[in-house]
Order: sequence, then C-alpha cells, then structure tokens
Amino acid sequence: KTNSSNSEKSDSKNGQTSGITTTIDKPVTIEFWHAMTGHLGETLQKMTDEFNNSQENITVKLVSQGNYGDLSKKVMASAKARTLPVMSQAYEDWMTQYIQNDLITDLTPYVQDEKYGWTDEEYNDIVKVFRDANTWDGKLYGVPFNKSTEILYYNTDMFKENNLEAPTTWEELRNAAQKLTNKDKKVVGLGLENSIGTSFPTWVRQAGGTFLDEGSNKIMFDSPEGKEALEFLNGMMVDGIARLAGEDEYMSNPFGRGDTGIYIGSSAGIPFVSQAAEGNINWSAAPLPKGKVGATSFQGTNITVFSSATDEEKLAAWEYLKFMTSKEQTVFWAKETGYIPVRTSALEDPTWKQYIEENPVYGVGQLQFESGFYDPRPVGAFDMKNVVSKEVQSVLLGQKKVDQGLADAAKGAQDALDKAK
Amino acid sequence: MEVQMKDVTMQFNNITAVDRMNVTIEDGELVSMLGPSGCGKSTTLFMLAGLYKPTAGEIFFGDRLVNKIEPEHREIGMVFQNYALYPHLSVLKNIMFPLKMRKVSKGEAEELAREMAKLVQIDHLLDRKPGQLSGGQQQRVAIARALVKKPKILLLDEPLSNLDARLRLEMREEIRRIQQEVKITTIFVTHDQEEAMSISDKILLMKDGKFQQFCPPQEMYDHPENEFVASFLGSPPINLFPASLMDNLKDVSISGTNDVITLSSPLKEGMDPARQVTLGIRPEDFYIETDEKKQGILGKTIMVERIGRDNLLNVEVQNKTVRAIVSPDLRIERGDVVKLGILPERAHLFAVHTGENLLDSKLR
Amino acid sequence: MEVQMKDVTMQFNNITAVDRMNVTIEDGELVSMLGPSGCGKSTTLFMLAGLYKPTAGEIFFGDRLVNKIEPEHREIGMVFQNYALYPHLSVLKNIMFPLKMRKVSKGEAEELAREMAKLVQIDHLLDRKPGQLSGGQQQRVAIARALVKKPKILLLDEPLSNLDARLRLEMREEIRRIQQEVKITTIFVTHDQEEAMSISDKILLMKDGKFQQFCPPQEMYDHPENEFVASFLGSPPINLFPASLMDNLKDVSISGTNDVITLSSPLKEGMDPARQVTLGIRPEDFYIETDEKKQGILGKTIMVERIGRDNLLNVEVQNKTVRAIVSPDLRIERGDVVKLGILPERAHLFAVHTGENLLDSKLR
Amino acid sequence: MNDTPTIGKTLKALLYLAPALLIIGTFNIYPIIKSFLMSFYTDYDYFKDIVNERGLSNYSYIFQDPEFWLSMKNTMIFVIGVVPISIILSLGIAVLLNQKIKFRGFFRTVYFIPFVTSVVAVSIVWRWIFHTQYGLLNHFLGFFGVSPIKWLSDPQMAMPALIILAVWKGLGYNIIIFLAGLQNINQQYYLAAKIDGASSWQRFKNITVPLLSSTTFFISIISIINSFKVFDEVFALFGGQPGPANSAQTVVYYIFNKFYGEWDFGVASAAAYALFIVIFILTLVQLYVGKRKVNY
Amino acid sequence: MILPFVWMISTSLKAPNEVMIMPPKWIPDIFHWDNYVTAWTMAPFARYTLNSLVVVIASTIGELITTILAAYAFSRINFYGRDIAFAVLLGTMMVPGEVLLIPNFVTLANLGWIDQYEALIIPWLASIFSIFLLRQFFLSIPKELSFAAKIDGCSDFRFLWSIMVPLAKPALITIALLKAIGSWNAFLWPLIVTSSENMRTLPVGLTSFSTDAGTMYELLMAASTMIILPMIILYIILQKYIIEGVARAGIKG
Ligand SMILES: Nc1ncnc2c1ncn2[C@@H]1O[C@H](COP(=O)(O)OP(=O)(O)OP(=O)(O)O)[C@@H](O)[C@H]1O
Ligand SMILES: Nc1ncnc2c1ncn2[C@@H]1O[C@H](COP(=O)(O)OP(=O)(O)OP(=O)(O)O)[C@@H](O)[C@H]1O
Ligand SMILES: [Mg+2]
Ligand SMILES: [Mg+2]
Repeated sequence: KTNSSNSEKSDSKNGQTSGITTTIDKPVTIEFWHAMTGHLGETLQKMTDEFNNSQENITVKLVSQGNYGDLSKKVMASAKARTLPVMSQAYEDWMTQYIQNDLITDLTPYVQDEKYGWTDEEYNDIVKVFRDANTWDGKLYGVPFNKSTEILYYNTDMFKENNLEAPTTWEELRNAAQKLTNKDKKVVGLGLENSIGTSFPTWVRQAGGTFLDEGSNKIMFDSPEGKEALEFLNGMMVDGIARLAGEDEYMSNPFGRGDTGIYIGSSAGIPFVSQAAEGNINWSAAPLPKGKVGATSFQGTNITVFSSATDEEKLAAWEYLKFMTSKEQTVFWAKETGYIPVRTSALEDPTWKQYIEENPVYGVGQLQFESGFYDPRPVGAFDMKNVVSKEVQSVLLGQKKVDQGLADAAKGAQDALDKAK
Repeated sequence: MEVQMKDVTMQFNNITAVDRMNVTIEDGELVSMLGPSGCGKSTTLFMLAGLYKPTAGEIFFGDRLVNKIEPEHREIGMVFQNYALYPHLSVLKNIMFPLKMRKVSKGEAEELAREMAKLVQIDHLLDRKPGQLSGGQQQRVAIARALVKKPKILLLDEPLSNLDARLRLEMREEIRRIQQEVKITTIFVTHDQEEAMSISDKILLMKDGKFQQFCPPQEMYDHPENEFVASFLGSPPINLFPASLMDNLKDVSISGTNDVITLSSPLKEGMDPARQVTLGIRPEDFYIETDEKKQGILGKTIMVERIGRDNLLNVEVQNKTVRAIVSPDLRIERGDVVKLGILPERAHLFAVHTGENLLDSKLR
Repeated sequence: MEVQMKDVTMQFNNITAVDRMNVTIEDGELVSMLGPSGCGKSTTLFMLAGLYKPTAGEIFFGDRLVNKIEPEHREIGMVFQNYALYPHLSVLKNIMFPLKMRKVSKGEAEELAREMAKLVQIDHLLDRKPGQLSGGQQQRVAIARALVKKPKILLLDEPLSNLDARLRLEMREEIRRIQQEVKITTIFVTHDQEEAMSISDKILLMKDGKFQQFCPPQEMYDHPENEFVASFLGSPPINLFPASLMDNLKDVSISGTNDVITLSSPLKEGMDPARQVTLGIRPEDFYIETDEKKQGILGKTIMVERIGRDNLLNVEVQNKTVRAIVSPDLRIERGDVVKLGILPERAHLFAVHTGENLLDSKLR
Repeated sequence: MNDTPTIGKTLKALLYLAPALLIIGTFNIYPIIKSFLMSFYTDYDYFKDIVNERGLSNYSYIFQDPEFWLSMKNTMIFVIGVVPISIILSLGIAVLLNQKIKFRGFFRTVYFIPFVTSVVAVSIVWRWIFHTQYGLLNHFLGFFGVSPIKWLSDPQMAMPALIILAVWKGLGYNIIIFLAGLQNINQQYYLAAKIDGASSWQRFKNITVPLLSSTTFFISIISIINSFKVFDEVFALFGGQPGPANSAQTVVYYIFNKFYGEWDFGVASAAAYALFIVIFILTLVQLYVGKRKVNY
Repeated sequence: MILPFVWMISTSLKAPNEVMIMPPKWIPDIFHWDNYVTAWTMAPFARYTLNSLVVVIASTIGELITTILAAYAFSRINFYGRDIAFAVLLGTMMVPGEVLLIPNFVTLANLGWIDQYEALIIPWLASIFSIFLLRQFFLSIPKELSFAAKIDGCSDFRFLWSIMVPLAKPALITIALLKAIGSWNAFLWPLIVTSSENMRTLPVGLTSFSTDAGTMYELLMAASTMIILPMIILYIILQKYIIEGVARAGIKG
C-alpha cells in the first residue's frame, strides 16, 4: 500500500474532480475494521454481502476488532506500523486526531465527482447534524454510520399512578422527578448515567449556553447558563430526586427494576431497557425535555477512509460508503439495530414508517434532529471531557460547590485544549 | 522417666522396619542401641519421639500412654542421625531454640546455650550458620541443642559418628555426666561396640527390626541369647564351629576333627537339644594348651599378628580360620601346630537352626 | 595418578580452613586423613575434587596442573560426608548416574551398578528412593556410587561412619580390594585410628588447617613429628611429663621427682635444645621395673583395669595420672607403689613451645 | 564459597540466557528504551517518527499535573493496602492448605477458581457485593449496625473497595506460589522443631516463615510491582471509569488515558518512567533488604 | 471465594430478563441449557479453540525452556554483571504492558508476523516473572547436589536437566500452570495482532456478546464457562503435583 493520494486530497473545494484519477477495472479487496458484535455484526455482514454481490470487482472484507476501545488501539498500532486497512469506524474526536496526523482521506472530491459522486440532493439528504459532524474546514472526512442519541425513558406505570405526562421542559422534568420519588419504596425520580459529565454539553445548550466555541477552541460554559445547568442537575441530586447509575453501571438496570421513574440515556440502550424491564415494568420513551431551548447530542461512529489506501481502494471504499448510506440500507440498518437512519428521506420511507409505528420508541430519536448537535470534537477533546466529567461528578456527588466545580471544569478543560494544540 | 514399649511395630508400606518390640527401660538408665545398618534403630527412636506413629503397639512414659501425644509435648531431646540443624539460624540460635520454645528468658537461654556450646567445644563458632561448619562441628551443635533443655528423655542417634577418637571420648563422658546428673533416661544409638560397652547401663540389640537381647553389656558379651548376638559383639568376632553334642550332654565334638570339648556350664533345663549344634568361642577365650593330655583344638598357625601386648593367631582348623588372642609369652611362629585350649565356662553352644543359646547361664 | 598439593590454601572469608598444604601422594596409594573435627579434612578433599578453588597454591594430578580443571573432568569418585544422594532418583539410578554421565550403555551400566550394590549389600533396596533408607544404607549407596565408575582418584569422607563394626570391616576390605585392583589413588578421611592404621599406606595428619605429618602409619606412631601427632594417635593416649634435659644431653629428669631417664636415641643434630622439654611415653611402652637399680618412674597405683589380656594401670605421678599397659603376669593391686620402666628407644622428647620432636629417628 | 566470575562463566551464562534474552530484548527492553527516549520528545510526529524537539517538558508537565499526583497517591494507597494483607492472608491459607486436612483438594480448587473466573463475572458479582442497597457487604455490616456504605459511588470508599477486590483476586495466585514454595522446605526441620517443643504456631513462625523467605521475597516483589501497575481491577470494578469523580484513578490509568485517549505519547512515556523509577527504587531496596534477610 | 463462579454458571442458565435482577437470583426459573448452544454458534469457537490450544501449548513449552535455562544462569553461574543484569530484567517488569503494546506491534509488523501464529506465540516465549520464580527455587536446591553431580562427571547442562529440573517440579508446574492460564485467557494481544477469524483465540470470541450499550450476559457467561472449564480441570490435575513435593532426603544436615 502506498501513500500516493496524499497530495491530491487537499484544495478541492469547488467542484474539481481532480481527486479521482482512476477507475476500477480489476478486482480489489478492501478491509473495513469495525466494532460491531453480535447481532450488529451479523447485520453489517448481511449488508456487506449484499454490496459485494452487487459489485463486479469490489470485495469488502469485514474485520471485527473487538469493542471501540480495542478498535482504537488497533488503528493506532497499525497507523504506527503502516498496516492500516482501507476503512474503519471512528468517532468524531478520533477523526480529529487522525486528521491531525494525516491518517484519513478527505472525501469531498468523491462527493463532488460527477461520475461517482452524490448529487446535491443526495448530499443534503444526509441529516445535517451528521454531515456537520463529519466535516472539518469544509471537508468531509467520513460518512455517518451507526448513530444514536439521548432520549428520555419513563415508567408508564408510575406515570399513570401519579397522573403524569412525559415531561417536555426542565420544570416538568423536575416536577415529575419530585412526584415519582418515594423514599419508602426507595424509588428515585430521575436516573442519570454515570457519564453525566460527558453529556454536560447537552444540558449547557438546553440552558441556552454554549459549551465550546469550535472556531477558537474556547471553553464557554463557565457562564450563567452553564451554572444554571449544573445547578439544575445538582439541585435534583441534593433533593434526592435524581441519582446516578453508580454501582449499577448502566441506568437501564435500576430503571428496569423500577428503582427510578425516568431515565435519560442513549437510544442505543433500548434493547437493554426492554430486557431489564421485561416482566417488571411498562415503559415508553420521549424526546429530551427542553430548557430554554431544545438540544440533544448525537453519538455514534462514522466510517472513514484511511489515506494510506491506494486510489483504487479509496474509490472502492467510496462505493461502499455510498451503498451503506443509501436510503434502503440505512433503513435496513436502523430497523435491525435500533440506530437512527442517517438520511432524512428515510424518515418518509414506508417500511421505516411502518416500523416505528410498531415500535414507537425507535421513532423518538429522529424527532430530535432539529435540536441535534454533535459531541465536541476539538483536539484534546478526550482530556477535556475527562476533566469536565470528573468535575461535574464531584459536584453531583457533593464534593464540590457548583461554582467551584464549574470554574475548575472550565479551567481544566481549557488547559486541556490549549495543551493539545 | 521409665519408657516402655509394648508390641510396638512400624510398617512402611510393605516394609516392616520395627517388629513387635517389647522393652522396658528404667528411669535414668542409659541404654545403647546396637544392630546392623537398617535394623530399625532410628525408626524406634522416631517412634519414641512421637515423630512416627507406631502402626501397632503402645508406648508408655512412666505409666502414661503416649501414643497420641505430640512430640512437642513429650519433653524429649534428640540428636538426629542427619543433625537437622536449622539452616537459617546461627549456631547460638540453634542451641537456644529449644529454650526459646520453653519461653525461657532470652538472657538465661543465651547463658545456658553458651555454656553448653563450651562443653561441646564449639564456643568459637557461635555466630556461624550450620552451612559454614564442618561435619563434626555440626554434630556437636546437634548434641548441644539436644542437651541444653535437660530433657526427660534423651534420644541420640549416632551422635558421635563424625568425631575423632579424642573428642568422641570426651563427648561421651560429657553426655554420660549430664545424663547421670539429671538422671535422664537415655537411648544412645552407636556403631561402636567399645563405646556401647563402656558407657551404657544396658545394651539393646536389634536385627531386622526384631529385638534380640536387652541386658547389661558384660552380660550380653558373656551370655549372648543367640548366635547372632554372640557374633555381633566382639572384635575380632567369635569363632563358630559346627559340632555335635555327645550323649552325655557334656561333651561336644567338633565336626571333621577328633577334638572334643567338655562343657563346664550345664545345658538349659527342659531342653531337648538337637545333636547338631554350633560351638562358639571368643578369640580371647583361647589359650595355648601345652599339656598333651588336656582337651583342645588342633590347628596350624597361618599368621601371627601383634595387637597391643598380645598375639593374634590365625589358626587353620578344618579349612577355616580360627582367631585366637593369646599371651605373647609363648613364642609361636607361622607354621607351628598349636593346640588351643578353652578357658572354663567360656564356651557357647547354639542351636543350629534357631541360633538359640543352649547353655544355662547362672546369671539368669 | 599422583596427586600433589603445593602450598594449597583455602580461606573462607576470614577463616583459614586449610593453610599452605604441601603433600605428594603417590600413584595408587591409599592415604588416610586424620585430624580433629574442623581441621580442614573435608575442605582439602573438596579442593582436590575441584569443588572449591584453592585461594592459593597449586594442585597437580600427575604433572598436570588441575587448578583450572572442572570437577567433572577430573575423573574422581567421592563419598561426601553428608552423602549427597540424588533425592529424586532410586538407589539403582543413583548408582548408575556416574556411568550414565560417561555414556556407558544402559544395560552395562545397570549391570555394573547392580554388582556394586551387591558388594555394599544394598541389592534388595534398589528401587527405593534415598528418603526411604536408613542412614547406613544411604551411606552405602554413596560408596557404591563413588566406586562404580572406577575413578582415577577416590576421595572418601568418613565413608563408614554410620556402619556397624562388622559391616565397617567388610566395607573397608572391599574398598581396599577395589583400590588395589584398579590402583586408584585414594584419600580416606576417618576418625577411627585403628582403621587408619590397618588399611592405609600412609597417614596424613592435620590440625587447624595445617599439615602435621605424612608417613606410613607405624612410623607415625613410633616417630611422631611433634607432640600433637604423638598425643593424637594412640588410645589410651601417650603420657606427657614436663621434664628437663641434663647437660650430657642424654639424661632427662622428670620435673618434681627424682626420676631420671636416660635416652637411648640421640638428639637431632644441629639442635640447640631448650633445657625444658616434654617427655612422652606411650602406655604400652612401660613395663614394671623390678630391679631397684634400674631407672624408672615411681608412682602409686590408683586403679588396675583389665583390658583384653593385659592390665591397664593408672599410676599417680606428681598429682597426674599416668597410664601404663603392662603384662598381667605381675600381680599389682590398687595402692601398690610401682616403678615404671621404659622400653628402650620408646621415649619421645618434645620441645616445650613448638612441640617439635627433638629426637633423631634412624628411620629418617 | 570462593566462586568468582570469570570470562568463561560469563560466556556460558550468555549461552544459557540467549533464548530468553533474545525474546525479552526484542519485546521488552527494546520498546522500553524506545519509549524512554520518547519521554524526552517534546515535539514530534509519532507515526512518522520525526522528532523536532527534545526536552524535559513532558516530565515537568506530569510533575505539575495534579491528576498525576492524585494517581500516584491512589496507587500508593493501593499498594500499601493490598500487598501486606494479600501476602499475609495467602501465606496463612497456603499453610493450611498444605496440611493434611479433609477436602483439601476441594479447598485448593476453591481458592484457585477466582483466578480463572471470567473478569466480567467477577466485576458484576463484586459490584453486587458492594451494592449500596442490595449488596452483600452492606447487608452483612448491617448486622453490626453499620449504616449502608456507598462503596462504589462514594469517592471516599472507592479505594477501599478496590483494595478489597484486589486482595480477593490476587489470593489464588499467591497461594499457588506459596504452595509450591512450601514443598521446598525439608520436612526434617519440622521434626527437629517438634522435638524442641515448638507448637504449631511456633513452627510456623520459626521454621515456615524463615525457610519460605525466598518465596515470600519473590511474592512481595511481584506483588508490589503488579500493584503499582494496577489497572484492570479499576476497569472491572467501576465499569471503565476510574471511580466516581476519578477517585480511583491510578498511575497506569493515567498513562493509559494519556496514551490511547489523548495520543499524548511523550507524556504517557514520561509518566511510565516516573512510575518505573518509583518501583525500581523500591525494588532495589527490597533486593538489598532481601539479600540480608532471605535465608538460603 | 467462588461466588462469582457460581454466579457465572447460574447466569449462563438464565433467561435474559433474569440476569440483572437485584439481589441476584441464584437459581433460574428454567434452566436454559440452550444458552450454551447459542453461545457456541455465535462465533467460530471450534477454530478459536484450536488456535488457543496451539498457542497455549507452544508458548508454555517454549517458556519453560527459556525459563529453565535463564533461571539456571542466574542462580548457579556466577558471571560478570549478574546482579545488574538481573536487576535490569526485574526493571522491565515495572513498565506497564500498555506502553509496550504498540512498539511490539510495530516490531511484529516489520517481521511480517501480524496475523500469524508467530505473533501470538513468540513474544510470550520468555517471562521475567517465571525466570525470577524459578531462580528462587533453584537457589534453594542444596549445592551439595551440584557437587555430587560434578564429581559424577555431569556437565552443567545435564545437571540442570537431570537434577535441578526434577527437583524444581512444583515450581515448574506452577509456572506452566500460570502461563497456560495467562495465555489461554489473553485477550487484548491476540485481538490486536490478528485480523482474520482464522487466527483468533477463544477470549476474542467473547466480544461477540457485548456492545457499547450493554451485554448479553447469559450467553457471555455460557461461553465463559465453556472457556474456563478446561483450565479448572487442568488445575485439578496439576495441583496434585504442585503439592506432592519432592523428596529432600539424601543429604545430611
Ligand atoms: N562455608 C564455610 N564458611 C566458613 N567456614 C567454613 C566453611 N566450611 C568449613 N568452614 C570451616 O573450615 C574449617 C575446616 O572445615 P572442614 O569441613 O574441612 O573440617 P573437617 O576436617 O572435615 O572436620 P570434620 O571432621 O568435623 O568433618 C572448620 O573450622 C569449618 O568451620
Ligand atoms: N520412609 C521409609 N520408607 C520405607 N522404608 C523405610 C523408611 N525409613 C526407613 N525404612 C527402612 O526401615 C528399615 C529401618 O530403618 P532405620 O532407619 O530405622 O534403620 P537404622 O537401624 O537406623 O539403620 P542405620 O544404622 O543404617 O541408620 C530400613 O531397612 C530402612 O530401609
Ligand atoms: Mg539410623
Ligand atoms: Mg568433614
């Protein structure tokens, strides 16, 4: 494998097709490293098989690399050893690092290519938040693949008992939590994941604030809005109407047992919530409540193409990416796995519509496209998230006052970003 | 403390190391244990110490049955045949160990240990580890360790085997002295008969795990219970002749010769003696008979050796070599034919098959 | 193989175990090594074997300097004072081990090993592990292992210490026989003087790491180089008297008495003798002098003991006990005053400080 | 003995060491040297191996990083908490298991099993044991009137919980090694000690402990090294987080984050070397003490 | 001690909704033996088992050999720089393995061993831990035995194999056991250095049961049980030899 394409990937902003100098006329096999296990892996395999069958010369070979952590390590090791595959799953913040180290390819030329590319319509059909998440300096480095978002799970039995509706605002959330809390039955109203710190940006945004200015890499959450968000959360913790998953690791378990009435967590957890709830409780899901504004972060990985691949391989990869993000495939994927379709047009797809009618909870995520944003992904994001997570936890566990925690978090986060530059 | 063994037996898998041992050792006695290599001496000591549990039989200390009592509660001192010194402790600490276990105060323990070390002449080695000692030095540490706590019973398994003659003599006097002083019942395994004869109150002789005889040394020497005991004791060993007992039950004729010996001790009573017997005579019980008329064994001198002040004659009788220790006053040369007379009451007569001594000894 | 030690010294930290040893052992000789416990015997053997590297000095086998040669290439057989059997191998395998190392075929090795086991009477124990043997049995395995490969040099460190008298005699005859047969240069550490006297061509006597004397047994007994040698050999030990040498250099007067002894051997030449000397006379070199005119040592008999055919007298001279072995022909009772005469040429004279023998021995 | 090193012996030793050294050299020493060098790279491209600048700033960074010191502190607490308890417990159990007790094969297996049980099962069950509401431990403590402790969600209790888990987990491992070590003690010393009147406790104290010292020495060095490197247990117990509010952050966790999370290879290497130096000094002290204390 | 083990087995027989009940349910309502079948078919476990066996056997034997040789040198040969060399080796144990992962991957990639048995086996053929452990055992074997062996004409090498090795049996079995378990359970390394299903080992198969949002515990536990069972059996067989001890008699004092 050579690095031949490095020079061509840049300055292709406006409609130039210089990136694609090649065609595929002999068989090419490309590897795709992923972390999809179990049923997810099987589904991915099915889709890939279908792709391979549809192609004359291109074969995509799937390689499972354990979980995301393992995958990340393996990519790092392979990058060092120059044995990278052609494609891999990647989170946005990984991609930032890959870009920094010239490891992945700008896909813009492919998007814009007349023969192989997307039409504007096709391009714009990709959900905006997902497009944005894959774009750095106007260049697209990946396509969205398995995407999820945070939603609000609630225990319908308890809600009925207390005459409650799914909360749509912070105020209602707080109220509901208050009502659902029952010290005798050891029920706490609201359950939050241990990783609450990582979703702190959501709360800041909902409070109307800004977490981070991406352009200047400036931390913005040490603001009245940031304080409001943290105080809101902390207030519920102090009042004993909210709790963290703690030793239960994932909140789905206590929620499924009926230890909490509400649970804010990832839509990817739906199968586990239903597993835990089975035979215990009845439940449903709703979009996250609004603060001053609505805001939900979207998580999940994208597929990216390494720059070490040859031109033919890259083109082959592009064909695969197009296939995987096609309406049919994304619907199929979403249906099989519970992830969210990545195309707006998919929402209108009859198969999908029918599916969410039968499984309403799977339709919750897409309701939040409008208010969606992606996780902060600057260089140093990992460290920044760690710091924020730690400080937020310190506050929520009663170790620090809100002001102090917020200030420390902001300072630590800023240091992390500054250092990483 | 009196020590009594009743039918004590020790079996290792299918090997019987000690076979129905019945012995009572009186309080304060020093008993030497003798027997060929592998006859079960160490095993017997190990059972007395409680380190092996007898597969059968009972052991009493005084009138207490001790079979079930752990060694650490038996108040025993022991010198192991292989020393078993603690490799991680200095010589001083090794000797102090039994005292420490008794919670003797450190100062006192050290004093006692130093004293004991002096007795066994290792007081210049106190800071060394056993690995830095010579064989004999290790052995002396083991002796000191066994003696220092003045035990009720002392078991010594060849405690002097690695010492030179001089030291050996001194050590055994020392052991004897302490034993007498504290009246410790002591069992002493040794291979040195002279040692056994000279220090012990009684000797316990074993063979193949079986008890043979248990009595004071001189008595064992003079009146062995059987042929094995007779031939085990004494150096050079007793001379044995196939012989037959005459009708008068007094005269013994040595097979293949015309020599006849008349016994001066009577046969045991109630015995129905086989006519074929073994006649045993110790080398020092011969004398040169010059009187032609008297009885004696005729033979040709094949070697004359001087030992100490005396002459050791090797005399050929019936193609076998008979050893006799005789006064040097009569000059006898190689090749001379001599007649060996026998001192009165010094002849032994054994049954051919059982080896049992057929003569009645007045001492019993 | 001739074995030569030149200034061989062994130092452990600050302890000198062997001090400038100079000895040449001729090819095929059997040398007994004697000396008090801890005098450096084992250390010397270890150096000859190559297990310790001398801190100084040179060792030659024949005319080859072997200091740098590893033990495994020295073709040595050795019995360790502590046996050092391989605990995980059966008796048979233990004995076969040296042969296996020599790449002797398995069948042949086994045959040789069985043969050797028979000689040392352990052929019924071949399948056992060393841990299942008695002390003496282990020792015999060690002997068999050392002999089986018929080495060029045989080093035996108290190989018979745990055997009973009978077996001991047999084993040493056996060792002697094999040694003679194959002409193996052999060094034999023993504490048994009688043993050393009877089987060895020469005796090597050591003390505190220092060489004392090296010569044939009888010569050492008769002409000890110094007081230590004289008093180390012999049992009961030699009698020593403080004495002074008269001007004629012939007469010796025993301090505190009027007794004077006239020497029959001349003093060593070129000696400037101190007037204060030590007179040494072995117990068996006394006789009872009945002639009033003749020289002798007067004393009072305090004990008469019969040993073997003779009488051992304990005679008090100048508050010290003198032991004399005399013929039983003269009846001496406790309390009798006797005059002890000295056999001609049997008196020894030693320098007081150095202990050196002052008399010229014609044998040298 | 006067066994001195010579060229010949050195060559021979090299021959014996060659296979192990080849492997260890390639897969341990070489990467260690590389990452040691890397700890001095302050500006460089990791993937292309281009170094623009060297310096000590990685070290000055970690020494100024409160997170690093927190990790060090936690690690120290962990080592001090785990090593002695674990050694004493496992020694005691090993001695018992070495005795001729009934069902000893069964008990030995019992102590061995944690060692092979799936980490996931271990962590789940321990999270249950430590559970504030339903946990076995709090249930048990409840009998003594202790009110429920938030073992896993209270930052104060995270280290104790981690220590308990680590002791439990390391037990089987140490026991096996101790059992092997016990076989090495010649029975005759026990016989001699019995004769000398030593009770079983005294025999343990005066014979077993000193004669086992080389094994104990080994285990203590290994335990300290491994405890300093604690990582997996944190991961297992706190579900991938370094405890509530990073209260169980350890040095290796710190290194891990810097390396795989932040791609801050220089700082990660520097932290690894800081840890290395600490363990190394401690080990040298142990080796020195051990040389004097370990008997034979 | 065995609570997690019991939980593991019980969970492996549960229905999914029984898994996470608090407090745990020790005996499932219905024994779902089919979990085992399902788990077995979720990944190519037969192939994984084969690979695991190859890796475990080869690396255990290999490690024993290198360990025996090295431990001998460190315990019985007095060579220049022995103490320093030993300290350096000990030192290498102190660097966290996480730091070494990538450089070693690169080395293997340069050697062209990625995705081959070599990568799974060769880096694990020597262990400082084992060398250290065995050295401690070798040190305690009485030097008299090496003396006797030398006298018997035994070279160092033969002494090592015919005397030291049999006498250090408990230690060697311990080392082999620990090694086998370590190698059998190794996860991250085999995952990183292999890419094709054909080269992967059993623990990698366990990843099939968990995702970023949760885990199918009943299947995971069924598979885990199947995986650890051989190790438990191995231990039960070997522990006898660890305990059996070696004879020590044959040397006085
Ligand atoms: N490893 C050692 N370290 C220090 N001193 C030692 C060592 N080995 C022996 N010695 C000392 O060296 C001297 C000679 O010891 P060696 O073993 O040669 O004596 P030996 O003549 O064989 O005595 P024995 O007849 O008692 O066996 C002794 O004083 C002993 O204490
Ligand atoms: N552990 C054992 N297993 C099997 N047989 C044994 C064991 N210990 C001793 N024996 C056998 O029991 C018999 C008696 O052994 P013991 O040690 O008592 O002899 P001993 O009289 O002390 O001999 P020695 O004078 O040679 O030391 C021997 O034949 C020996 O081989
Ligand atoms: Mg014995
Ligand atoms: Mg010696």
